[in-house]
Amino acid sequence: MIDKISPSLRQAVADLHDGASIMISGFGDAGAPHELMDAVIEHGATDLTIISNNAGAGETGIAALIKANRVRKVICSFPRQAASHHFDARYRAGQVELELVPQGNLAARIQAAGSGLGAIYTPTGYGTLLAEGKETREIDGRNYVLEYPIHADFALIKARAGDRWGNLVYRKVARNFGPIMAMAAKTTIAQVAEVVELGALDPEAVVTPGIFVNRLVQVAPLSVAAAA
Amino acid sequence: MIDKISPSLRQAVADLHDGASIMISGFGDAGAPHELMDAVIEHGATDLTIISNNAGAGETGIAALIKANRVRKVICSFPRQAASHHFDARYRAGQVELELVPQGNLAARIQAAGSGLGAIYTPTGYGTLLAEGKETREIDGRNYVLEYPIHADFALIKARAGDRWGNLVYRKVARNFGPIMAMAAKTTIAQVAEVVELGALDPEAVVTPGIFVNRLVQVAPLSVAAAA
Amino acid sequence: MQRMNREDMAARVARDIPEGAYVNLGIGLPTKVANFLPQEREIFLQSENGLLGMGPAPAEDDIDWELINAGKQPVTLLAGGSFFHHGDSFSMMRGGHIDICVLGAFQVSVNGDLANWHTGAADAIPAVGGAMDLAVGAKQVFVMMDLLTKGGESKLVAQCSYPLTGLSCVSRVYTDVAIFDVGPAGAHVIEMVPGLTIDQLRDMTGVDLQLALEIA
Amino acid sequence: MQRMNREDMAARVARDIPEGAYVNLGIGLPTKVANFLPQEREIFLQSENGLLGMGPAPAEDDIDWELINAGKQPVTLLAGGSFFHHGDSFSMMRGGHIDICVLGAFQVSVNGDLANWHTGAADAIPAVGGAMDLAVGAKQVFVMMDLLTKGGESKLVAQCSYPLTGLSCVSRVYTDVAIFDVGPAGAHVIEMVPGLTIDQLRDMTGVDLQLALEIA
Repeated sequence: MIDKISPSLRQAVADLHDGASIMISGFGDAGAPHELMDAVIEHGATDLTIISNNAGAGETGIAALIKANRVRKVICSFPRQAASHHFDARYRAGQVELELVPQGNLAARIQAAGSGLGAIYTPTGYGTLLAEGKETREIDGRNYVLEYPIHADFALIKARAGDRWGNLVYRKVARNFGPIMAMAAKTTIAQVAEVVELGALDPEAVVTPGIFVNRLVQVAPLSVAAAA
Repeated sequence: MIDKISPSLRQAVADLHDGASIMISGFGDAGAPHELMDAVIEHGATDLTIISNNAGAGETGIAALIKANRVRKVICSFPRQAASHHFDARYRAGQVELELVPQGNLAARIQAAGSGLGAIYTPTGYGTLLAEGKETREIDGRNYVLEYPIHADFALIKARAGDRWGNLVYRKVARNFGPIMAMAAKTTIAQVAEVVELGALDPEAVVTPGIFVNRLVQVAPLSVAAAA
Repeated sequence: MQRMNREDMAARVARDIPEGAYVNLGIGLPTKVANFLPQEREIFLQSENGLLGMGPAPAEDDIDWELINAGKQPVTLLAGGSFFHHGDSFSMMRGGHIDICVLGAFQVSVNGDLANWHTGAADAIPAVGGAMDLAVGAKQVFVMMDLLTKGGESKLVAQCSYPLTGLSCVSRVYTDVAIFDVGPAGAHVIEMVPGLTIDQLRDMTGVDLQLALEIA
Repeated sequence: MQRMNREDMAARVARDIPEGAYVNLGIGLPTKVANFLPQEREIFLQSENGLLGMGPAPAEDDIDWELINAGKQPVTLLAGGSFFHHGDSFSMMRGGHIDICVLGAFQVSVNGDLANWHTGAADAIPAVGGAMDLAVGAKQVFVMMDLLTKGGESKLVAQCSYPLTGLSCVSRVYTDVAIFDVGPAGAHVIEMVPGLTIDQLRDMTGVDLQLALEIA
């Protein structure tokens, strides 16, 4: 019998390794897998590349990873935030590398990885600093930049509910990067607020089929309340 | 008030024009919008380019369009079927042009159109007849073929239920090409078995958001039974 | 000359959004446009973090931090709204499915180049978010900004000096004193606040301006 | 020498599919493999027309023509199964998420090239379906075929003469008389039916064959 449910956060992230690339879902706090990130800190893996929309804020999550000096590089669209002081300090000190990617290109490159494309021509960023040095091409009168897929060793995502096969559904805009990151990582680990029986999720409404999920771990649905 | 519900099949397809490119959903009969295709025949538009997985079978749907000599070109993955005699005859007579596309490249090229990419590098078809004359590139030790988006003037698709804003849900494997074609056509017309009140569809389970749908028309859900 | 305040500007932009339009309102000033959309028009607001059919801010008790807009403010979902992932969300944008996007700007050039993500300051930490995707994807990009900086320099320019967000992507610029169409044919003034003349506007901006036919 | 019949071949392939594998079974002979998957193993069958967690054929009364496999035969969905669109379905394939794909073939070369979509006949109407995507996408591609054509020619070849479906994509070939690993190191025989010798097999195929270490 296949049971992808991990008994603990600790076991869920046990095979992380130094130097790993890790996708982390979330847009602001919505969809951010805080408990999994806490487990990463406890695990101790370092020299990480973090792929996420933001570079952390406040004292938790990606910010805590950066503060603990575990992060070598951040690939994101929006590092600068009101409380991104941990990123800001490490970045200015040259201790964290930044690859800035327009948000839609970040999504498209993650999708390209998940769907096995070798590269894509995207119009976003053409003629800007963020396309400097990149190959471009005019296609049907419009200009495009050649962008490559972003793969990762791990994806840490947050979903509302899941079953032992790894099927997931999300909650409102906490969905954001979860489904596409699940497809792009070698190992996808989801924290869910609820584990349900096989068959309890409507097969028409499953957002992430279990094929894209390696492990689930249940955490109490506190993070939203805590964020509020 | 925005109401995308058309009062009749006839009105739903009234703005078709000669020379139009039309995406048609369906994998076999599942998801094939037969009533909309009947309306196209009644409408009279000709010189059409049909983009679909198959090239029709039996005497209805795409086969009927081909029989009525309305089709100039078919872009599909699998024209040859047990009862594809209308396509076969016209193709052998040189009266219908065929662009054969591997099924996954067909999907990916339709998705590229819907999401505004200029081109994609796909591994499928590399080194085969279907990539002859196409640009290729080695990326990270793997070989890819450059493929361009497939756009269309119209998409005719079939869904289970929809609302006046155009939100759609599908039924089982009748989903197939519907959601991605809806995104890739200038005008998307959906036949639905049921029109529901705004808000009746679970916002977490909407498969095609209304932004991708221009018109809906309700048809009695007979086609599945008829196919059986 | 009576400059428009931010509410007036938002109301003015709202007037130009037709029923049935799919609209993305950028962070900051553009977000205010939502407050002025006429009740009798159905207009679909998209937020790039994954919702379509965005409604007004919730009551304090109904705040849900998993129902926020791109500016991370709590919002609501209208009946008929839907949620989707970031891939689909930016396909809506990049694929040309959004009719109108309203953005703020540091500078817009007369041919429609947009600079709104980076001041170019050497020590600035760059952050782009969805700005470049919004600029390049929407069928029409409207910009809302004061015409002049606090230092009195025109933000409508012959050529942007700040790093670009997108090339030739803006179609209309709403400012506190005038509205301009911009693009390949240059900048055309389509409205001015009472008491302002085209010559004064030329002096303020220092760029080549035509009066649009409608008001010439 | 006792040739395996089609059921034996399907059962033999089924033995090699481990618990938890995500598997796509091609149209025709490979579809039979489903009937021999051990009940005690949970194995996930994907069908490229949009379902994962495919179950056995339904009772006559339960046939639903909107619940079919890629061969257009009625199937069922297991508890825990799901539906998705063609884009996601082929992303599963092309993105390397399918562990094993089992396909039929006209020819397989010793280095793993596959020809299974086109006979090359001048008057044939070409049809490819998902064959090329399956060939290139799955982590492992298994081929099931009789070793010889009706005319007695080997379908395991030094080089395919039929138009290719994919290059160097097949890892294992199950035939009615032997099983081969194929790839960059050439063809290795890993099993033969009782009574068959490697020399006879070399005669039948005319290609360079090694005995795999396990049976050498």
